[in-house]
Parts: sequence; C-alpha cells; structure tokens
Amino acid sequence: EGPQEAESNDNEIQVGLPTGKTSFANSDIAVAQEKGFFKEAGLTVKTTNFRSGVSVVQGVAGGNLDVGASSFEPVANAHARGGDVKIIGSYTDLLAVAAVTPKDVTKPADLRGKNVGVQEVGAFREIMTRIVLESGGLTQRDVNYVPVDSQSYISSLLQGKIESAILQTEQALSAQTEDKNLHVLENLNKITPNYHYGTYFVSPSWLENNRKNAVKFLTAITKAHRFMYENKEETVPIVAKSTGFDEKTISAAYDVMLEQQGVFPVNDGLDDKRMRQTIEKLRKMGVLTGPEIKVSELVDKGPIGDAVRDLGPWDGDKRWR
Amino acid sequence: MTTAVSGSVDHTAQPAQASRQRRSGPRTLSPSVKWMLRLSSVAAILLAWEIYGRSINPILLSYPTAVANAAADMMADGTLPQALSESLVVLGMGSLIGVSVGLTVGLFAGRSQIVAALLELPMNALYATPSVALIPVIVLWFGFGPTAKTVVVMLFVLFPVLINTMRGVQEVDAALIEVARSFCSRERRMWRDLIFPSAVPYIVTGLRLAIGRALIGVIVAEFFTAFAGLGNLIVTNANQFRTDRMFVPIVVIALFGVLLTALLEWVERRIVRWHGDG
Amino acid sequence: MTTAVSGSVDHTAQPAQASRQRRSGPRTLSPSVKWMLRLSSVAAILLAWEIYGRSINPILLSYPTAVANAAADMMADGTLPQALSESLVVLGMGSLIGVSVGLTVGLFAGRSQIVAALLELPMNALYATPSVALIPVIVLWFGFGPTAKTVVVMLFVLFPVLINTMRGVQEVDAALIEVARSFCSRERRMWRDLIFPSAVPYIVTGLRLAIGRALIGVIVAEFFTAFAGLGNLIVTNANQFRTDRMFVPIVVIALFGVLLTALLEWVERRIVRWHGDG
Amino acid sequence: MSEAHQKLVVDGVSVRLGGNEILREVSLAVAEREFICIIGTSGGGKTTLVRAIGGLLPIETGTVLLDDTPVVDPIPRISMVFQHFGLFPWKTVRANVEYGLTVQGRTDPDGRVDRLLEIMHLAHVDKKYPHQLSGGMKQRVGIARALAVEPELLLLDEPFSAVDAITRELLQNEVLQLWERNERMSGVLITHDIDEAILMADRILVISGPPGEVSLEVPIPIERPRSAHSVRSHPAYPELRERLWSALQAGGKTALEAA
Amino acid sequence: MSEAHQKLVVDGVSVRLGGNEILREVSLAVAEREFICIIGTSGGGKTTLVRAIGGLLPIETGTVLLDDTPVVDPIPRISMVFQHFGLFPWKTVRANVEYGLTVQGRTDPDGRVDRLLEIMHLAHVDKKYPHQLSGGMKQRVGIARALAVEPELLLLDEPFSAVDAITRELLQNEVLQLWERNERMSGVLITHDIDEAILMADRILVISGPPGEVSLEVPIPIERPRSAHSVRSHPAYPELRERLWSALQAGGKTALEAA
Ligand SMILES: Nc1ncnc2c1ncn2[C@@H]1O[C@H](COP(=O)(O)OP(=O)(O)OP(=O)(O)O)[C@@H](O)[C@H]1O
Ligand SMILES: Nc1ncnc2c1ncn2[C@@H]1O[C@H](COP(=O)(O)OP(=O)(O)OP(=O)(O)O)[C@@H](O)[C@H]1O
Ligand SMILES: [Mg+2]
Ligand SMILES: [Mg+2]
Repeated sequence: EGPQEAESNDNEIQVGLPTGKTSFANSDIAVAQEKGFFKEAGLTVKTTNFRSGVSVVQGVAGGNLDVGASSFEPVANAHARGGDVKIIGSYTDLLAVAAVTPKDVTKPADLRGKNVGVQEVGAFREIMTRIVLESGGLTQRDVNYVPVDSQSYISSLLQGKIESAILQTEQALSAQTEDKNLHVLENLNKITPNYHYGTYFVSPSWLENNRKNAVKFLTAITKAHRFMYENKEETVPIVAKSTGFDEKTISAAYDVMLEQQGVFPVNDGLDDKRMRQTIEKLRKMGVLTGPEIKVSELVDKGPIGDAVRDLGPWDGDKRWR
Repeated sequence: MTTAVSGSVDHTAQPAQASRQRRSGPRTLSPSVKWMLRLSSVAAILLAWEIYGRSINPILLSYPTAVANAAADMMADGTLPQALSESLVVLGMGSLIGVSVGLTVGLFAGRSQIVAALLELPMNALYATPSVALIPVIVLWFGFGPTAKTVVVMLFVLFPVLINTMRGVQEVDAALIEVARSFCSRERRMWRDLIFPSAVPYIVTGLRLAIGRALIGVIVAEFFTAFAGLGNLIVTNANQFRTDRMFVPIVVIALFGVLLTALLEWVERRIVRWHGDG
Repeated sequence: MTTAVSGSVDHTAQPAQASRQRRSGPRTLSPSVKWMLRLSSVAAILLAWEIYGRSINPILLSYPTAVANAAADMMADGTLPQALSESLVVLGMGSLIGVSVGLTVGLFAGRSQIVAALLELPMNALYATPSVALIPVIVLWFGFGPTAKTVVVMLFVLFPVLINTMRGVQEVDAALIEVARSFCSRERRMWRDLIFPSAVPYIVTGLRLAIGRALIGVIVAEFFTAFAGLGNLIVTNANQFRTDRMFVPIVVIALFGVLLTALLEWVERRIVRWHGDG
Repeated sequence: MSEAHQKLVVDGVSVRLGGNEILREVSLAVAEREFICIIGTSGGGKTTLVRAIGGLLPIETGTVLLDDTPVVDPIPRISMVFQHFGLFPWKTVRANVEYGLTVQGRTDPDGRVDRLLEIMHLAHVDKKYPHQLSGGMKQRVGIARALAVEPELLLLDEPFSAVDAITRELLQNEVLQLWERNERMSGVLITHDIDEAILMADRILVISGPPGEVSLEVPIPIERPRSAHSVRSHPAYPELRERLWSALQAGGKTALEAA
Repeated sequence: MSEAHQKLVVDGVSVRLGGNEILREVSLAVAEREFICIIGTSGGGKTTLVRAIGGLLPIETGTVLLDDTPVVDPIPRISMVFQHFGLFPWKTVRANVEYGLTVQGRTDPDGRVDRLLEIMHLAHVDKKYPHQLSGGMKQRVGIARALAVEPELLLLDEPFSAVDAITRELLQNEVLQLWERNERMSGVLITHDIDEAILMADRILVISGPPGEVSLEVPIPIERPRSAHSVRSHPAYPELRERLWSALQAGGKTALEAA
C-alpha cells in the first residue's frame, strides 16, 4: 500500500472512497472489478474507504491516493484554497440521496421547528439538508440542527431524536423497512436536478505522469456504468455484496437510481453548466469561499473524452449523458 | 521460656477472642472474596444492560445475549478474527513504540532539567492538540497504511507514559540519591539501582492509563485514516443498522482493556516483590 | 571561633575554587535559563513549522504566520471569542465534575479493597471503550445540549484523575499509616492528614494528564453532540480546507493546554511548600 | 477487683510477621504508675512487642489488656514514640507535635504544646519541616508528639537513640519529671542502653529472640529521684549491670546467630 | 611534601542550607590511619560536616582536601554510613551490602561481602528486604555497605545509635579491628556517646552550633588495644570525660536555645 508501491507498479491505482462502507453510488468500481473491466484495461485497482470526502481529498493532495471519489464540494473547496486537484470524471453526476422523515412530515415546509440531523456543518449532508429546507421556504434558522455522526445517523432517526436525515437511496429504503413510520420525503435529484454530485478527481502532477492510466480507469468505469443499465440481474448481487445491503433493498434502489433517474453517466458526465451552477449554489450558501474558481481549471475533460471516444458515445435515451 | 507475669491475670474476665476480629487497619481481602466482588459487579452491569437493552429499540442499543450471538456468528464467518488480527498488529506496534519512547524521554526529562525545559511547552501543546489536526499531517508523512495507524496509536500512548514516568523520576527520594552519589554511582547505574525502581509505581500507573488510550487510539486510527480492523467493523455494521454486530468489536476492545490491565498488575506483582504489604 | 587545625595546611596548593564548579548532582537551573530553553524550543518548532508549512500543499497544513493572520481576522469578526466562550463553559463544568468524581472515587477505591474490587473490571472496560460507542448512549440519555457535552468531557477527564489518585492512595507510606492509627486517627482525618498529602504528586500528575484530555474532550463533544464552540470552528473550516482558520482553534486549545499546565504547576508549588528540593 | 492496680497486662502473646514467629507467648504486666524498661538484642522483637501492645498488630494468641479491657485497636489512652520517628513530612514541627491532639479532636487549653516545644528544645524550629531537621531534632519531635496527648500508657521505642549525651540526659530527666508529675501515666521504654534502663526503670525486662521471649525480669531497688551519678554510685548498681549484661549477652547470641 | 601524612584536611569550610548558615569556617585535619570522633549537640551540624567532607554538599567557602586533592564530588576512596540508614528498599540485604562494589564496577574476590554479613550478624537475613528488618539490623546493613568498598576514609554518622549495648560493643570492636587491620583507612565517627568516642578515637573534636564550629579538640592518650573496661579504668579517663562533657554542655546551650 501507499504511494511508493504505486510508483513502482505502473498499472496499479489506489482509489479512495468517501464513505465508511461503499455506497451504491460508488459501486461502479465494484462492478468494474467483478466484471473484469479493469483487468481488460490492464489495471489493478485497489479501493480504500474513508470517513468523508475531505479525507479522500487530503489523500489525493498528499499523494497517498491516485484517484479520489468524492462529492463535488470538497473538491471545489480544495481547488479554491490552492489544493491543486482536478476532476476527471463522475461516478454519479446526479444526486443519489434522499431526505427521510417520519410520515407525518409530508412536505419540506413541515420541518419547521423540528430536529434535523446533520453530520458536520459545511459537509455534504448539511448542504443537502439546506437545499431541502430551501425548497420548503425555510432556512437553517427555522429548524434545530442536531449533530449525528455517520454511525448513529439512522438509529437517531428511528429513535425520534432527529426528524430528518439525508440518506443514500439504499439506506433510505432500508430505513423504511426497519421502521414503517418513515418515508422518503424527497429525492434530492428532484429538488435540484442541476447539482453535480459525485466526482473522480486526481492531482495534476499524477495526471501528467499517468494520463494513460487515467484514460484506462475512466474507460473501465464508463463500461461499468453502461453494464449496470443493461444488466440488472448481475448488477444487483455485485452491489449488494459491496454495500452489505440485501438484494431486495438494492433491487428497489436500482429501480430508483437507474431506471427512474439514471444517476450514473454513460458518457463523460461532466456538464459545464451543471458544475457552474453547483459552484454558484455553493457560493450563495456560503459553503464555498475563497478565490473565484473556473470550471475549465477545475476539470480536465481530456481523459474521459478519450475514453468515451474509444467506446463510442451513447445516445437515444433522456438518461444518457 | 516465658517468665511469670508479675501479678496474676484473670484469664476469663474479657471476651478477648471475640473482639479480636474488629481489628481495623489496612484490611486485606482474600483473593476469592476479591473475585466474588469483581464478578458480581460485572454480573450486575450485564443484567442491567440486558434488561434495559431489550426494552429499547434494538437499533439504538443491543443487549448482551444478542451481542454474544453476533460474536459467535462473526467468529464463525471469520470477520472478527480477521479484523482483530489487523487491529492487533497496529495496537502492538504502536504501543511498543509509544511506551518505549515515553519511558525513555520520561526518564531523561525527569532527571535533566534541561531536557524538561526544552520539552515542556511543545509537549504540553502537542498533548492538548486534537488528533483531527494531526491526522492529515500523519497521513501525508506515513500514508494511509498501517504505519500511519501505528503512529496515531503511538501518540495516544506516549503522553500518559511520558508524563507519569517523568514525575516518578522527579519524586525519587533525595536521601537515596545522596547515598548513590556518595558511592560514586555513575548516572547510568543510578537509573538502574534507584531511579527506575522508585519510579515504578508511577510508570505502572502511566502504563495502565496507556492501555485504555492505545485501544481507543487503534479505533481512532482506523476511523480517520483508511478504514480497517475493528474500527471498520464498527462503522460497517453501524451503517447497516446491525447494532448487535456493531457492539461486538466494542466489547472486544473493552475486554482487551480489562485483560491487559490484569496482565500489567500481574507482571508488576511478580517484579516488585520487595514491597511491604502495609 | 575556629580552633587550629592540627598540622598546618598549604592553602595555595590546590586550585580548589576553580574545581568547585564541577559539582554534579541534582542541578537546579535558574529560572531565566529555564525560560530561555523553553522559548528557544518553541521558537525552533515555530520556525520549522513555518518553513515546512509553506512548502507543502496548503490544504494539508498551514503555517504560523498564516494562522496568526487568520486568528486576527477571527478575533475581529467575533467568531473566535464567541466559540471560545461556548467551549469554556463546557470545559469548566465537565472538568470540574470529572475531577471531583475522579478524586472522590479514586480516594475511596485506593483505600478500600472492596470498592476497588467492585469498580475494577467495569472501570477498566469503560475506560477502554471508544467514545464512538458511548456517544449515542450519552445522547440518548442526555440529549444534544450542553449536558451531553459536559458528560463527554467528564468521561475524558475522569480516568486519569481516578487511576492516578487511586494509586497515590495505595502508595502511602505504611509506617505513617501506623503512626496515624496509633494516635487513633479516624479514617476521615487520616485522609486529610496523611492519605491526601502523600498522594498529591500522583494526583497532580493525574490532573496534568486530565488537562489535555479535557481539551480534547471538548472538541470531541462539540464534534459529536452539538454544533458549537471551537470544535465547530474546526469542522466548518476543515470542510472548506481553510487550514489557516482551522488551525486557529487548534492552536488556542494547545495554548490552553500549556497555560493550564503551567497554572497547575504554580498552584502545586504554592501548596506543597514542605517539599525538599533534593 | 483485686487486679485493679495492674494497668497493662500482656498475657501469652505470640505474633507472626511474614510467616516468621517473632514473639512467642510473651507475658508481662505494668502496674499503675509504673515505669518499665525493655532491653534486648537487635532484632529480638522489642519493636514488635510495643506495636502489639499499642494495638497495631494482629496477635496470634494471647491477650493485651489495658485496665482489664482488651486492646485490639489503638486507643487514645496509649501513645507511642516510634523508632523510625514517623513524622509527617508535610507538617511543620508544631503541627506534628499537635497531631495527636488534633486528631483526637482535643484542644490544648494549658499551652501544653508550647511547653513541650520548649522542653524538647524545639521552639526555635517550630515552623520548619522535618526534612530541614537534624536526626536528633526529628526524634525529639516524635517524643513531644506522644507526650502531648498525655497518655495513660506511654510506649517509647528507643526514643533517645539519635541524641547526644547532654541532650539525652536532659530528655531523660524531662520524661521522668513529666511521668512523676502525671498522676496516671505508666511507661514502657525500649532502650539499648543498660545504664539508661537502670536510671529510668522501676523494673527491667530483657527480651531475647527471635522468637522474642522474656528472658529476665529485675526490679530496680534504687530510690527516686535518681541521677546518672546517684545510680552509678548505688551499691546495687554493679551487680545489676552485670546481670543485665549477661542476660543480654545470652539472648544476644541467639538473636544474632539465629538462622 | 611535608604535609603528606595528612589524609584529610578541612580548611575554613562554611556551608549554608536553606538560607541558614549551618557550618562556619570549620577546620580540621585527619592524619593517615588516624581515627577521630566528632561529638556535639543535636542539630549542631555534625551530619552537615560529614556530608561536606564526602563531597555531597556545595561548600560556600573553604576547601576539603583528601591527599591534597580537593574533594568536590564524591570519590570512591571515601565511603559513608548514613544516620538515616539510606537502604534501597527494593534490594535485599545482600544486594544492599554489595551495592558499593557493584556500582564502582568492582568484584568481590575475597568473599568480603560474606565476611561482612557474618561480622554484622546479618548472614541469616541476607535475602530479606529492608522493610522486614528491625531498626538495628538496618543500621548494620548500612555499616556493612560502607565497609565493603574498603575506603581510605570512612565516615560514620552515628552508626551504632539503633543497636543494643551488646551488639554495640561487638560492632565497635569489629570496626576498630577492621580499621587496625587495614593499612590505609582513616576514620571519622560521629557519635553522641562520650564513652564511645573515648573508646574509639585517637582524637575527639567537639562541634558546637549552629552555626557549627569546632569548640574543642582533645587527643586521647589511652594506648590501644582498648576495651570498655580498660578505658574506664585509665587514669586519664575521668578528666577527659569531664572536659568533653562540659564542652558539650557549653555548646549544647547554644545549640538547643538558638533561635
Ligand atoms: N535542608 C535544610 N534546610 C535548612 N536547615 C537545615 C537543612 N538541613 C539541616 N538543617 C539545619 O542544620 C542544622 C544542623 O543539622 P545537622 O543534621 O548537621 O545536625 P547534627 O549535628 O547532625 O544533629 P543530630 O545529632 O541531631 O543528627 C540543624 O539546625 C538543622 O535544622
Ligand atoms: N514485616 C516483617 N516480615 C518479616 N519479618 C519481620 C517483619 N518485621 C520484622 N521482622 C523480623 O522480626 C524480628 C524482630 O523485629 P523487631 O523490629 O521487633 O526487633 P527489635 O527488637 O525492635 O530490634 P531493634 O533493636 O534492632 O530495633 C526481626 O528479626 C525482623 O527481621
Ligand atoms: Mg526496634
Ligand atoms: Mg546528624
């Protein structure tokens, strides 16, 4: 493990994932692994799970990881603060999370005065919470923020200590089976369809020396995304294994994430406009500060462009991006 | 041969035998009574946990029998042994280095005012620095692998050992130092003959504090660098609402704390035979 | 009046004055030398940090001058004073309770083998239990408010004080206990006259360890139980990679650690005047 | 009762320490207002005996009775001067001397502590701490502390071992005077100085051991008040000294050569 | 040099402790193979003087010379018996006696330690730890430890204070014999017993204080070998004793009443 080995072995890539346990949204890597897409490309990919996207960004910036997976905002923030990271792709460019509440909360406006669970102020789930509140005409001042770390997020919800939580789709579904009184208040992708969610990012210096590997990696990932859409039967067990949820839950999540919303991109998944809007949104919310950042500097579309060109772009479905 | 008592004594006047029991002072409990007390407190706590744990939502808090079942499962499917072995390597290496460094630096700093003055402020500052601040730097220097985790554990272990050792050395009886000096003991010998033995109670206390810190350090390390070992088991199972399984690594850690402390006390009793029992 | 030496002495034969300097033994440094050493080590560290910090990725580590600027900003815009005052309340209450409980229980457990045997296993287990496992339960019982935070700080502070106090009490000189008993000292008095004073060095060491723990406990509590204080400042700035601002509360905490330790030592020196200086 | 005049009765007391038999069925008695001295070779069990009398040690067999009441725990009517001084390092000289009174919740209405500090020549160091004292000074603090509680039975374990000849004579006289003036105080003094024993005792016991046994008991027929000089010139002195010396010597062989 | 026969020279030594002047310009000398005794009242500065001679204390003015070399730190050629015994609680009796040899990296080729354990009547407790010993036994361990290194200058600070009359006489004889047999050893013995001083010393110094000063110096004209009996029946004895006693008394007043 570690950067030394990565340098000595040209075809090995260390990838950092932003959640303690791999989520459905990050399962594209598991699919690529299981289906041998990485091997076909001549890559050995090793994944490591981290506490948050912030840790992954630090790992990439410090040279201990080759490729990082994280939601958009830590990457944008790091870039703004001179952290020197570049986005090269997306695992899911659309939001794959949901706000889960007790059933008596029927619309976001009902959250007024309630205890709302967030993990850390300025981190992904808190930003999502604010977006939900905004959609109901509320601000964070209209509710009580309650800090809940990732381990006790769901238990706090079940226990009634908090009345709203942002969960991954599969977690949201599972929570509903655990407690019939819970329901999905809103899928975030519905509220803010033009928010850029998940990114793969690297450090520019790594990219300079490993451009071929970046292309190979993104090729395999894109293949995985496409495979997931085409083959639910094979996808569900792989995802169930990597996330630890049962196949029934995963199958339901598959329907939401892939059938209905199509959160995994099949082409480059790096829409300039979406990213610009995300940056603006973050600035407006005050979670992105510091110097101006330009999408053109934050993103390097070269490798994904090469990958998609090799594979041939997909079109014909409104989900294909 | 006992000589006569001057003046005869009424041997039956007082119930001396009966009242001999009341003798107070440092009571020494027999080992079996001690064990009874120990086990009864543990039993009481387990019982309370079982009753309370069953009464509330299982996702919040599990209860001992469920945890025991989960532990059996996790032993059978190999997840627990595997995680344990990962954590133990980190624990062992980190503690070893932390204790060695703490002891060495503590002995020096306790004996030399120069070393103490140089270390004082940085040490106090570093000790009060939350690990969140240090972990990015540790990761930068040592990567995400076992080395970084070992360093985190080491930092957790270091300070109790260092600070207690330092104080132990400073509290050495000045009269005995004078004796050692009068026999022209060189500094090195003095440590072995005098400073170390008399600092032992402090050092043991430092080690005892270090045990708990080391175990928590392993979990923190496994949380904040790359997920692995027992820390990983906690997170993964918590994410899947498997509270009973989540408590297995936690209970394992707690058991380890108890075992290691008992071991430490046993070793101390074996080594420090000269001690009066009161 | 000195009497004659039997046999005259050659007063100039040996350069006695010159060699008097070499006297070894417990050297006592003058306060000014001590301060020079202390400050020079701090200066060296700050310099190294400045140079190193400027050379590496700014999202990983800041450097002293940037942190100082950020601190000035945060003082000016009021975020730092506000966060500080929130944290101090929790710190104060939690430490107070933790130290009181640790002292009391430690004194009892050190003196009574029954109490010690009852507490031993649960205490060692609880001490080794990671706070991740405890925080959900604490929140369940105490909610998310300042009470929960205080409890977290208390738990962080408790063990070093308790374990050191307990050992200090156990190490009381058996001969002095016998003296106190022979004067029919009641147990209560014995604590005041004998057990407490002789445990002081252990207790002070425990308090010293507790200082660092308390400060970290505040941060942990503010991470996990409510968005407030210095912990919140660390998190929000860490999420935005504003490393300079993130380091401000951390440096404040570290400074607090240094100050409180110095205060503790000063208080100890004032109270323990009977101590020989070697 | 007919035995009322016996203040202290030690009857068949055996003591074990660390598995060794230290005292074997020791019996002795001290009458009201009697002052006895115990001599014996080093390691013979003298300290162990007074600790047992003071209620500080668990007794294996036998009884210790003070005024016909068993002494099982320390009682305020007995006080002790320790061979190892046993001063509290964190208390000043004055606080050490006051210790017994304070601890027994008693006051010092007659300025007893001040007087004892005077008598023991400690008044000028009353604010010093033990580590600033010479060996002899520490010993005097220990004596003053025991006297301050005005016990009915005073146990002195080699109380003058660390003081010079002059101070020793002063202190011997002071202790005797305090004893004579006090209407109820009996005394047991351990010493390794035969002359001191003859000077101070109504009766001398020789303890030989280990295990410690009473090997000789002699009353001292010399009338009080005594002085070093009057004792030495008393006709009974040479023979007394000779008897004690040989008893000591006999016991001494056992003690020093015992395996 | 003409002064070669002077083993130890203490010249105008003053010492301060805790701000107080404890010794004021003390001067004395000990010739090669001489054995001197120092007596003085309690708290007069005797212990402080031997600590200064042993290189254990910083001297304010003056010099201590051993064989014309200044003693600034402890040197192996001087060894000391401490008034407070100073045994290592975690070492057995044997290990305590061996301590000096071990620490100076020396071996025990001639079974010296065994012999000293015999002589000091400690052979049967050689595996015990100090807390299992009686007061007198501890003191004997301290003496054996100092003798084991066969020093050229032996400093004894009240070495027999905790032993009984018999053992004391035995030990006095043993120490004198060891000294007589050794060709190079000089001795300085502090005692509070005038008879002991007369028995053992070539010359007696009286220290009075504080601040400690040499107030009297008398050579002892009694030929060796001496015994308690031969000394007391020597014609010079009564006058000697009288002189020392009054010197002690004069110094004593100062010492005991000093503010
Ligand atoms: N550390 C210290 N600080 C202040 N004064 C001290 C210190 N040590 C000793 N003294 C004082 O120095 C004086 C001489 O002490 P020292 O121990 O040399 O006497 P001594 O002649 O050996 O008496 P003794 O026969 O009772 O042992 C005493 O008055 C004592 O109070
Ligand atoms: N805790 C103990 N464990 C084992 N043996 C002990 C213990 N305490 C004392 N002894 C032994 O008991 C014997 C008597 O000791 P004690 O202290 O009563 O003697 P003593 O007559 O007072 O001698 P001294 O005149 O030397 O003070 C000694 O042989 C000693 O070794
Ligand atoms: Mg004794
Ligand atoms: Mg002295």
